[in-house]
Amino acid sequence: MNTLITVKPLLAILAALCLPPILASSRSPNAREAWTFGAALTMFGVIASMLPAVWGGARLEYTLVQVLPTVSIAFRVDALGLLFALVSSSLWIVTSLYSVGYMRGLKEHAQTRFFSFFAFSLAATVGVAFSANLLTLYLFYEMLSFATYPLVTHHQDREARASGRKYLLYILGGSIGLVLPAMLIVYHLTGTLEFSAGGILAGKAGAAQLTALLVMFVFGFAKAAVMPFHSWLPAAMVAPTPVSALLHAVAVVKVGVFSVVRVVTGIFGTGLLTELNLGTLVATIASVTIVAASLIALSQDGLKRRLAFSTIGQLSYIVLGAALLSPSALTGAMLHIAMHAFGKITLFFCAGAIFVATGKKFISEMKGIGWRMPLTMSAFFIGALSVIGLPPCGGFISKWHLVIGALEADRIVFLWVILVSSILNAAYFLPIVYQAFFCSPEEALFERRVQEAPRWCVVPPLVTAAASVALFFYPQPFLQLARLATRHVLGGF
Amino acid sequence: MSAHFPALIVVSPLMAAMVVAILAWVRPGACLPLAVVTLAGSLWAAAGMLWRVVVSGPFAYHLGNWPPPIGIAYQIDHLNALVLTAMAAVALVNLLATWRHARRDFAERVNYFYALYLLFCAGTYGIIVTGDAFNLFVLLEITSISGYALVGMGKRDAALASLNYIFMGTIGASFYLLGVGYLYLVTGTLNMADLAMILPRLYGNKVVTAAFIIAMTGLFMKMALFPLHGWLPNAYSESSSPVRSLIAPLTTKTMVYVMVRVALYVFPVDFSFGHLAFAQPAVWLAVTSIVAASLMALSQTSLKRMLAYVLIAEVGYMVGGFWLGNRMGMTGAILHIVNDAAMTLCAFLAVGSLRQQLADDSFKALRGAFRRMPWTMAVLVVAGLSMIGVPPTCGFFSKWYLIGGALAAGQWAFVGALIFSSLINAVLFFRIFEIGFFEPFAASDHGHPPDLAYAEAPATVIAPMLVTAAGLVVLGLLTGRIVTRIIDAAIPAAIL
Amino acid sequence: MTAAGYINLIIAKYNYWIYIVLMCVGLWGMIVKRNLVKKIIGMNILQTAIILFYVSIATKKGAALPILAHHIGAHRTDPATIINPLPHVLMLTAIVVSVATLGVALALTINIYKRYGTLEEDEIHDLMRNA
Amino acid sequence: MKRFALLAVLLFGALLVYGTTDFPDWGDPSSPAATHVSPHYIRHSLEETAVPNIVTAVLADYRGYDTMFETSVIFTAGLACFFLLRVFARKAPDSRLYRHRATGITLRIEQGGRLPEGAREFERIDSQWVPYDLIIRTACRLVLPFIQLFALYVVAHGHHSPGGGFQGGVIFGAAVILYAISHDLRSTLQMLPERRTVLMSAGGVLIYAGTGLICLLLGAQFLDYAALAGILGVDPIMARSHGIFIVEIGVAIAVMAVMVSLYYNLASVGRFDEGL
Amino acid sequence: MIWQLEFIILLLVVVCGVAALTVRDLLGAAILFGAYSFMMCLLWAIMGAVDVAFTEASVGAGVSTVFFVAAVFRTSRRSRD
Repeated sequence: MNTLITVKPLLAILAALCLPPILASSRSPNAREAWTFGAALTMFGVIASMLPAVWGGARLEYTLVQVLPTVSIAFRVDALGLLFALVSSSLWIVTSLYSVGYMRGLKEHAQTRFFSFFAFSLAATVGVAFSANLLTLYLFYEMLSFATYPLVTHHQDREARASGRKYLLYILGGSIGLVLPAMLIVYHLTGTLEFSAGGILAGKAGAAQLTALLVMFVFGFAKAAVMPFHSWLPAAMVAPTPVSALLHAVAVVKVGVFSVVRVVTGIFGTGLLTELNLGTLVATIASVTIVAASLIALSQDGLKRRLAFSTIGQLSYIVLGAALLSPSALTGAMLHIAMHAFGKITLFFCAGAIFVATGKKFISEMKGIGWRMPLTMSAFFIGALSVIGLPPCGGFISKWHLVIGALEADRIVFLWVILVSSILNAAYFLPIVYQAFFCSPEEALFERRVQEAPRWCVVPPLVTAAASVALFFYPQPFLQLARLATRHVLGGF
Repeated sequence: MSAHFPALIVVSPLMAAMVVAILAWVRPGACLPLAVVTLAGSLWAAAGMLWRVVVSGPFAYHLGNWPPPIGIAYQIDHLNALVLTAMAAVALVNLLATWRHARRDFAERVNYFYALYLLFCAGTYGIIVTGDAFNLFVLLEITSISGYALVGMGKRDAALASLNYIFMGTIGASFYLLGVGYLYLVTGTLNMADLAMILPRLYGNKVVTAAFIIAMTGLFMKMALFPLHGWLPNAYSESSSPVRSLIAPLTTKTMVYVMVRVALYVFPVDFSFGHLAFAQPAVWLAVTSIVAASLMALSQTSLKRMLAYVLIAEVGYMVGGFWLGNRMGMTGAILHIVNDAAMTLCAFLAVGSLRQQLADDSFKALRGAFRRMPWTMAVLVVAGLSMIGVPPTCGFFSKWYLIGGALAAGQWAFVGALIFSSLINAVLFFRIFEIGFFEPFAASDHGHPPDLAYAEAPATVIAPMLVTAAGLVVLGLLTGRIVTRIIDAAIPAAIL
Repeated sequence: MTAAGYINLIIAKYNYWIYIVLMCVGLWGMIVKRNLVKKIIGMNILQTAIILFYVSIATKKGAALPILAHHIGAHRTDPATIINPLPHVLMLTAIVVSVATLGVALALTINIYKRYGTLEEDEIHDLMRNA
Repeated sequence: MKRFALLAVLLFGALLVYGTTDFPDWGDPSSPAATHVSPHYIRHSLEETAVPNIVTAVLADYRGYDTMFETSVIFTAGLACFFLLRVFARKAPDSRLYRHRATGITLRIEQGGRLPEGAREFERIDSQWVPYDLIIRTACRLVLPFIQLFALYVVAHGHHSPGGGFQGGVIFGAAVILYAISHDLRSTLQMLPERRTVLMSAGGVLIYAGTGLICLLLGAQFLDYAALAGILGVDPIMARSHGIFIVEIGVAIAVMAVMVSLYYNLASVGRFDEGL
Repeated sequence: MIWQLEFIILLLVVVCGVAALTVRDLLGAAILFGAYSFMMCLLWAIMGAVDVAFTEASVGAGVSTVFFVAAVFRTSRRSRD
């Protein structure tokens, strides 16, 4: 495979770091939001322009600065990273639209701060996606933690403070307390932190030590919300909905699982994990999370909280897929990053739209809402289908690969886990849709027949819902990338 | 001229101090510009020497043209050129950032403040460049006495804090002097390089052992390592802000540097680390220091006292890292001398600015600080992140080396202490950020927070602070170069 | 070592023993005494003890003062007959340092007295606690 | 606390005793301290610096750099005391006391009033005034010139006998202090005003450092007095001797001024009105 | 040198030092400290350190004592230990 040296990965990150113009134009909201769009479009453009090269099997590299004698801050665009970056950047465009509608609709305060840190978070996300080594990944991972803190606590009230505290406690506790020492131990053992296809740890440490390291990484990347390190995610739902949508369905949580996948494939290597049978351990942890999170989600009445627990479960699908270590499972895991993102962001958008239009947060208050907000609830339905994994939605494709992967790996138990959890997914999503359309509204609030949220809040969920459906019929861009990545990870090159 | 930099860098601030003292009576307005120009010149000279060392290796300067063991010689090598540049930069930036505060705090005596400031800097620079064990003591006293005076002129209980500082400082310096005397007794020389040549013949001599222990105890006292830290919190919190942000970055770090110099370049390396069972207890002392100081920091209710305890923990980082005895840990310790000076400066400048604008620095006064003083708080955030150890700030990279060294040495307790302290720092700083960010709360949930008067410091104060904050990131990104070009050459090859 | 050996050890180095005693006295005064002026006196005793140590290093039995007569040719001077001048030089500096420290310490003491009206450390702490 | 202190002190003492057991015997001419560096001074100082007092030679030349900082330490102390104690906001005293020289009757003038300067028959006195003591005043007056002369001698003769700039300076300072104690601070301040003490103390150190700087500007190393040979018109060795003398004068001025300034500040608590 | 004399001086040094720390009158302590310095100066003169002795005589026994007296005069003579 050929390697190209190009500054594009850095450009993509810098495109999002358009803080000075955003700050400078804080007095003029239109200019400020124009800058945000410009940044989002530029970033997407730069990332998309790398697609042909990666499809052609090339890797794009760029070394920014040699921060330690043997480790540098360096970027490498491979299929997996590009897949993730593509998902994040494309959804940022949609979310920017949505944010404008949402923030203006609710007349939120400190909107400049909001847009600045939003851009900052996206820069960090893409940075994680393009990291060439563990140090760079850690750098952007931490940057993301701090950049999202003001977003999570945007309301600046007591509840936000409590949530922010919980958020930092888990995220920082995990990264400083577990990932940092684990990373240093890896460096101590191997003298390098580069991600490489076969892993770098093979033959450097004993089984017990490797197990400990793996556990430290899996739990330490607390953004992946593997139980019991999950409870920050429901708490973080106090954030404004665009934040929940993009960050807690796409960027932040996916950065967590992406980091786990990267470490599993690039640091440990699939061969080593298979040899030590460590995959099963991680897969078991993930399975427990999947089932438990789905069960908890059933009992949640707050719509965003239910979505949050759903996210926790869905994230562990990705971890599970990576831990199964079979080709289809890996492909499915990577694909699920994209498919789940489109589905879940639709759901969050809808939740936000409902809140903007009616001020309702709880599922029990949403009976018959489908008649008042038909477009929104239709999008919600499609999103739910995708997350459950039913055709004709993108979610089906990734789940299909996961199922095949479980069979390939000859782990029937995990097949059952996936199936049971899909049924649970259906059990906590479909009643919402059913209630929305088939129960009669109880309150006078629903007198008027149709009253959607502002335009900017309705269009984005429709777009992403459409994208979810489109991805079922045309999953090529992501599927191709996921397959490339899998082949690379399994040493196909 | 550049050949004379080693002498000039010490003599010029010294002479400038005298001139300032005279100008204070004759032409008071000229004092500040003279001080700034002198410190800028010192920085320039320090950077020039660093460059020369990197390009063409260490060089010496013989004062009075007497060859070393007879006269006093200054030896510029990688280690002290690096530390010197850092300290010169800190001194200059601090004066630029705080002269307004100084004018307010010291009123009529501000010109004498500049003179003492210059004397303090001259002493510090001298300590760093000198190659003579006794000369170091004299310079140490210049630094200390000017430091006592500066601390003593603070608010409220400053005089008592300063007097305690005098007692501890004098005991520390006297111990160092006694250690030097012991070494002189058995070697007959005071020159560091000469001592390093003679001492290997004297292993097993009880006098050398006693000298080592006494001198190290004295230095520990001066750098405020945990059980001997009593003077520091009061001295730092009672002094006025320009003094605090000068003394906090310079004093303890310089003393750590002296420890490094003495243990590596005066005593033979295999004596310090092999012959004497000192390294292991020193690491444990550092572990205790880190843990205890972090816990004490948690119980403070004012920002500057909290930072003072954080500083004591940071001293533990450096001492522990150094006595790990391997190349990585030592690199971390030396790197942290520079980084911690920058971090401390950054944090204390922000605190000084907060204190000036809000007239109080208890946690309560910080309510709404993010809205009232956004720039200052941004600087404080950067400093806090660096102290927590978040990349790409420099604090992360020194911690990286320290933990790496501890792993290589198998010192799990030290690894644990460092991680623990990072987490505590995160708690400490986010507690402040929370107060500044959330409080005062909005009247109702999801309501807009109340409007607060904008109270940011003037641009002349903000600009140097922002430079410092940017410096933290730049230092972090330059770590690789600093380590390979400078620190690698500063650590003796005997250390693996 | 025999008893005579110990006695020899004590006699041969009696100056050194005295300096140790003085050093301990000074240190003890600094730590235990609660009066600030007493602490300062302790500090000075500590410093003079170190000076005594250095001066003791310099002595040579039966040697002359370190002042040469002009007519003595330099190379005729046997170092063993002249007292070692170097520690004396160092101690001149140390004396100056100690008087400098003393000055600053006394200035601070006066300031403390101005503020608290007492020189007893524990009384000051009481005042600080009540304030 | 006491027990802890005793323990710490005893531990420290034990460490010292432990080290002392390996000391060379007291007064041993063959100990390392007596054989390594110092013989060079004893053998060569006269021929290299033309100063018979080895201590002076080492102090001001071989280790002249140390001595420059020693002087700076003293200067720092003076400045520090001034910085800490000096009261700048000077408010007029509530009342002034005047004593009629001839009769000894004391006048108390309140509310800031004062006698005209020309009223020679009255002298202003301190609030804690001790009755006029003829013996002390006269004795001091008699002794003072000799003390000052002796101080100058000590400075000037430092090359050949014990003493030098520092001792001479202290003695001169002590003479001024004696005058201040035997008379009063006010008349001493008229003789040697505060401003002059500061200028002299800074100027003394500047003389020292400036000499070094001149050597540097003449192309030699800092404080290499041999470079002064051209200016002074003597051979390099005598130039060292003269260089030492110049810096000794600087030291004497600085030390004298600082000692007096320290006394002024301590005795009047920075108010510069009434002494002891 | 007469060793008895030296011994007495050594003894006096220690006695004066301890006494300066223990007397309850600070003015007395200051004077005793002056005596201590003077004994010390004698001791050094005996040991041949004439320059050091000279300095100590003028500084330690002279000016330092004056400073002490001045400070005590300006504060308080009382000491509880």
